[in-house]
Amino acid sequence: MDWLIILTIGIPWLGAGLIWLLEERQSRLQHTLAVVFALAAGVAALAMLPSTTEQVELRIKIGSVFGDFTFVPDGLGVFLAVVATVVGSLAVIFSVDYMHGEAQLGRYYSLVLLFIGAMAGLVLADSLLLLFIFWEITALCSYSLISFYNDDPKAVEGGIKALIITQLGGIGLLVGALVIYAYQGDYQISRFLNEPEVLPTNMLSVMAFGCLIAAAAKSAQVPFHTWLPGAMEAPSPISALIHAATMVNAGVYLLARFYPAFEEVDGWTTAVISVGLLSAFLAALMALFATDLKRALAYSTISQLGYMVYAVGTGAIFASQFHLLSHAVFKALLFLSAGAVIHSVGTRDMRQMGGLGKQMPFMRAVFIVGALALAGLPFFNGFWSKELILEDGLHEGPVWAYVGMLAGAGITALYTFRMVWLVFYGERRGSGHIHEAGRLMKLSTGLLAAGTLTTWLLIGVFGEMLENTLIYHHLHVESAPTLLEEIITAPATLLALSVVAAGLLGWWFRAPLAGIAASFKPVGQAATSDFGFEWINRRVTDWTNAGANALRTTQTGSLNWNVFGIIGGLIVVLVILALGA
Amino acid sequence: MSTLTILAGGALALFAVGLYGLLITRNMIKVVVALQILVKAALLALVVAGKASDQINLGQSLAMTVIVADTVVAVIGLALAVQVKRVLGTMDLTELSKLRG
Amino acid sequence: MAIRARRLLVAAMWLAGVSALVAIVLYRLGAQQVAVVELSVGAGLVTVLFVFAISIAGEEGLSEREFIPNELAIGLLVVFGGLLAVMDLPMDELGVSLSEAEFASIFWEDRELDVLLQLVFIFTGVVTMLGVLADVRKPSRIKKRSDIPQAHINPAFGTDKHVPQPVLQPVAPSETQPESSKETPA
Amino acid sequence: MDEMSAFTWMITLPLLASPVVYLAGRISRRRNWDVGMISHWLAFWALAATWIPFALAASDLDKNGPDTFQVGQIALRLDDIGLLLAGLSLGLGTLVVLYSGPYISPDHGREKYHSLLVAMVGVMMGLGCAHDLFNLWVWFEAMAISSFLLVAFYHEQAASLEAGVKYVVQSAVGSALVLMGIALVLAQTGTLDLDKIRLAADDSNMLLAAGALFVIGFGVKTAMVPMHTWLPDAHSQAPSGISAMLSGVVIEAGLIALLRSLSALAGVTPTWGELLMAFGVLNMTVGNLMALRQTQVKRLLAYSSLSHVGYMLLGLGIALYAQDASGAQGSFFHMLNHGLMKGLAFLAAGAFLYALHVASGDHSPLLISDLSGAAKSYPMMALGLSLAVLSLGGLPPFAGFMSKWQIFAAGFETHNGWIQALVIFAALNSVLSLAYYAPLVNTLYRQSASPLVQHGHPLSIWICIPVMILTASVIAVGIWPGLFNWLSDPAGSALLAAFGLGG
Repeated sequence: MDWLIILTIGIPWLGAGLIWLLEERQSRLQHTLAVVFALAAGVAALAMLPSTTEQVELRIKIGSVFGDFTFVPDGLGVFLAVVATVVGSLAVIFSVDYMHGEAQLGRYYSLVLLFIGAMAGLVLADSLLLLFIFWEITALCSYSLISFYNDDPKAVEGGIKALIITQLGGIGLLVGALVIYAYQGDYQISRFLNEPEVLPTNMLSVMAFGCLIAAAAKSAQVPFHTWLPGAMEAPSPISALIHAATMVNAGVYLLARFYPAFEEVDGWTTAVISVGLLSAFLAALMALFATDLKRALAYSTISQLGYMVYAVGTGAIFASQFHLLSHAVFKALLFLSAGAVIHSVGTRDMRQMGGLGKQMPFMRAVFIVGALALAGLPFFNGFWSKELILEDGLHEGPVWAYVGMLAGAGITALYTFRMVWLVFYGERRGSGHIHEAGRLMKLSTGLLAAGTLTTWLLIGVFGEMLENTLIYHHLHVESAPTLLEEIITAPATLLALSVVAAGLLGWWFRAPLAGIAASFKPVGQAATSDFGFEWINRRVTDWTNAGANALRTTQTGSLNWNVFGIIGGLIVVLVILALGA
Repeated sequence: MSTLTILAGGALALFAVGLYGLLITRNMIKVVVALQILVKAALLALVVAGKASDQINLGQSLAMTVIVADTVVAVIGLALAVQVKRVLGTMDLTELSKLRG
Repeated sequence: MAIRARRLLVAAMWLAGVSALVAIVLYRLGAQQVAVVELSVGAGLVTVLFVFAISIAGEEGLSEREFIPNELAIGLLVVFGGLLAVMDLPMDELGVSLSEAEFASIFWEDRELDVLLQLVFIFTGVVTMLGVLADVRKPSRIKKRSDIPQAHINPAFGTDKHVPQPVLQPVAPSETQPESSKETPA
Repeated sequence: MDEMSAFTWMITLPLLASPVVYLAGRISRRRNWDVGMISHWLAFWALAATWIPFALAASDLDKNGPDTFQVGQIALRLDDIGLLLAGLSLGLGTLVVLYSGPYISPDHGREKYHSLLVAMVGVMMGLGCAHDLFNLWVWFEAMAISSFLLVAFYHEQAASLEAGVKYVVQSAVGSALVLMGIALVLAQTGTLDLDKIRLAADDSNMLLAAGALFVIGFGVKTAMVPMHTWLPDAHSQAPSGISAMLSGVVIEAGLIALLRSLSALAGVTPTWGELLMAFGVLNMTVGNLMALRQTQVKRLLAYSSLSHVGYMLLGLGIALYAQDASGAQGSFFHMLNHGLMKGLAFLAAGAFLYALHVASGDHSPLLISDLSGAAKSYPMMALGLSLAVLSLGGLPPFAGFMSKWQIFAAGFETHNGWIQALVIFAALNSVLSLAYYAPLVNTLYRQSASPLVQHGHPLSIWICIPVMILTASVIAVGIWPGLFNWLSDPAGSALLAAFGLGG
């Protein structure tokens, strides 16, 4: 078991190192090696599935204030590691076509593989410090890959923005890890979950809210979501892998992991529910008005992550993780097929697309599969998990939040159909030659589409795995048939389905409803301007820069003023000491 | 007020004069002059301190070392001043405040 | 006065005066040996150096428009002096009584390490001075060593407008620097 | 005089080698020999040979505890702090000498450069061992004097001269302040030995004033805000190897001198720790904000040194305040890491400066935009510089993260709300610093090469080797943070012991 952990993290990292060393002109070898290493990591992760356990399986002694680096391959961790490596492999396979002929492939693949290893490490780590280290490495990879096209100022800006915002949030996790260390003496998460009382109440709540901030920043939740749309400058496989299927889930993972310790903290669950609700609802609105295909998908990601966060807030850990699985699969599918479309059309603006279904029938088919899952139509994987969340929310959560989430589901359906229509149907609005995607692109999207249709069948196995290994969460998951039956027969499902249907009808009859739509114009404007969050970001940046510029005038360059500084410092210190002593 | 106190005060005053010079002067040579005054003050203070703790010879020994160091710094300062004059054609500090921000 | 004097030479003379004053005070304090050294080095040698430097660099009358307003500077210093003085005054109360050894033994034996380090001072100081002053002939040396045509050198050095042009010509060892003989390539 | 022991040889060897290096260089020049690398290789082998007494001294210290070498009244004592500084300066010094061979053109007084560099390394090792207040000042002054020419090395350049003048004058003011402080201590306690002073010290105002003078006087060299103003100029104008030394060792040497002098005054007031923390926070903030808008690479790195001094001060302050060694251990660890990271950053930036500017006789500063697309032509240097700045920004899995973490952990261990708030503030600063480090990396990895890069000169292998070594060590320490514990942990405990706290 310990070997499998090392392999899952080590194989992609080894690959990253090797590929970095290759020369630019060996691009075939680079492609091949990347695929091989990614697949090998996927196999290693899958091999861990049968033997998940809640015990520490690997311990590396570091000593000093760094404690032991420990790994626990429990159900939650292994499941996410599998998602990371398998989706990662598919994204790498997709990249072979997508990145064909690009420069700096070595850097691209190295960073992707580094990311896959780090993500697997993140979810398997049991030392909070180690988790934090992996957390930061994923942020580093995400930043470098977003700004992969360094010549494009927008890409650079997007990358740095993502880095800064996730790092800002990361401080929350840093505080959490430091608190654990200060009071518990090591970083062991399992030990802490077993006995959260070692922390004084106020420190526990500092830690709980710190983790919430970290999770919100990583999972692009309101008000830290602004980096995710900017991250769409990355190559599409990256958007699919990092910014839809894996890294952004780390926040949800963190909340789910610590839920048993934090649920008693005053106001914490309410805060989590509010963050989830706001994100789900506002981001859905933003997706509705977005014109950039990848941005629309990014907002949709924020919104779906909002559902997962909300589910954690209501205590529905299983539902949240199950939705995470579904979402990882169908959103990766959507991003990859959108990437294929963009690759072919050469623009991301949906207003320039339209009528692409004729030239790209395969991509249309798989995109629609993903879209239906996103909208939550029955028998796609998104349907089951979303219904599970909403049902649990109705029973466990506050009613106001439930109503909001329900409305969000309706809007989701609406924007999903809008997206499909704008891209694949109607009249072609742009120009240029369109070609169907490459073979490897079809292979990876095809596999994901198959997953979208089938992963819900795993509900029973998945539930059992979590129930057995997440001992501190006290999960109680029904068997698969019971669950499925429950979902289908629950009144909540009917309610949700009718809302989704309303969304669908709303798009269908958009012409007659134009009058009503016009009255929503202010909402549209607010949504396109990101509800003012972007404005806050810009102000903060401007102020910091203005402050920095103002401060620069203190470096006068004049020797006289420099000596003045020395004497001034002396006086201040003398005064301080005279007063302090 | 004993002599020593007055001398200590004198050293301080000299020190202040040196700092004052550094604050206002714009000429490289005068900067070196001011530095010299500054170190002279410190030197005086060291000897006075030696005297105050009844170890005048210790104070002297320290002062001797300080004189050497001080002279070396003066030489370097003057050499720099000469070089500044050669390169820039002036010894005005305003010409030497181009690196800023 | 040494600071405010308009002419550099006058300033240097004032500095010599200050040195002499310090030397007298030291002598009165009983620090005879150091007083002598201070008189010879501080008042003598350093002044000579100053005169030397001034004669090389030339007198330069700058309008004394200060960077920092005068009042601010004075005010700062008053505050500073006051603070130090207040903390300083109770100086007489102490008096550790030690029967002390001879100056020579303290200087040469007790503080031998300091003396050794003075060698480091002097060595590094001399090297530094040489280094700061020596290189103006550098371009000419390039020309002598390697037969690079003039046209190739000039663009490279022409970019630096601060190097005075005459320097680029091969110059005779200047009389003003005692160390120049050392530097001239044989 | 006692028998010479390993650690005195460690100090003496470079000091003796320095004149030899100079003379050898002179003679070879006089004779018109191949303008030779003679002085360069002599300097390198001198420092390389110094590793032997260093290793002996280190193992001796490990076995027998601090070793004292008495010369008259003055004691030199190699304790763990001294060993740390010795290791840092020797390590970086050796690499810098190696690097400087091709970097310094033969027509530029190479023998002076190397001779002074070797002397500076020796003096800094001595500084770490000084156990007498005045002697400490003497070493300190010697360090300053040996670095003056190195900073103003391109003395036909106006900017370089300007930096040199500022450096000389401010150093001199600082050392005069320190002298005043020494005079006060001598007058009050009648002794100069650090231990005896600590025993004799009471809470008189004079000693308090002396402490303030030490903080400010040594603070000039340590680049504590607002005494930092010489630093950006000196670091950006000096030859890059010297920038690395200044930033990686000289600043730290100033800090250690400050700690030594304050340790003698430990009993005077309990506020030293708080004072250091305050300076730490100030340094971080000012350093980061100043760096944010810089366009020159070396100037940016110089300001980032300010903020890193801030982290060290914060850790030391925490240790003194909480009377717990872990903060100091973190700080010393950070000191070592900073030497590695900043050394790497300056050497790599210097390699670019050399390839793009200096090699074609152009002394204009290296702008960030000059580096556009440099990764393609200089992959090794680009990787080194990127890793260095990412590590400085505190991203794992690089060295900088680990030492920052150790400082932060020490802060939280105090269980003191204010210190925890300071730690969070420091973490925020760390994030802010990424805002200027990250664009640098982006520029390096652009596709379109700047005209300068397209016409860049090739780099010598001797420039590449030190950069590779440092790159590898930045990663190694990041993955295995315990690598330097044998140096930094005892040093932290020794500091506490020197302050008479804990132990």
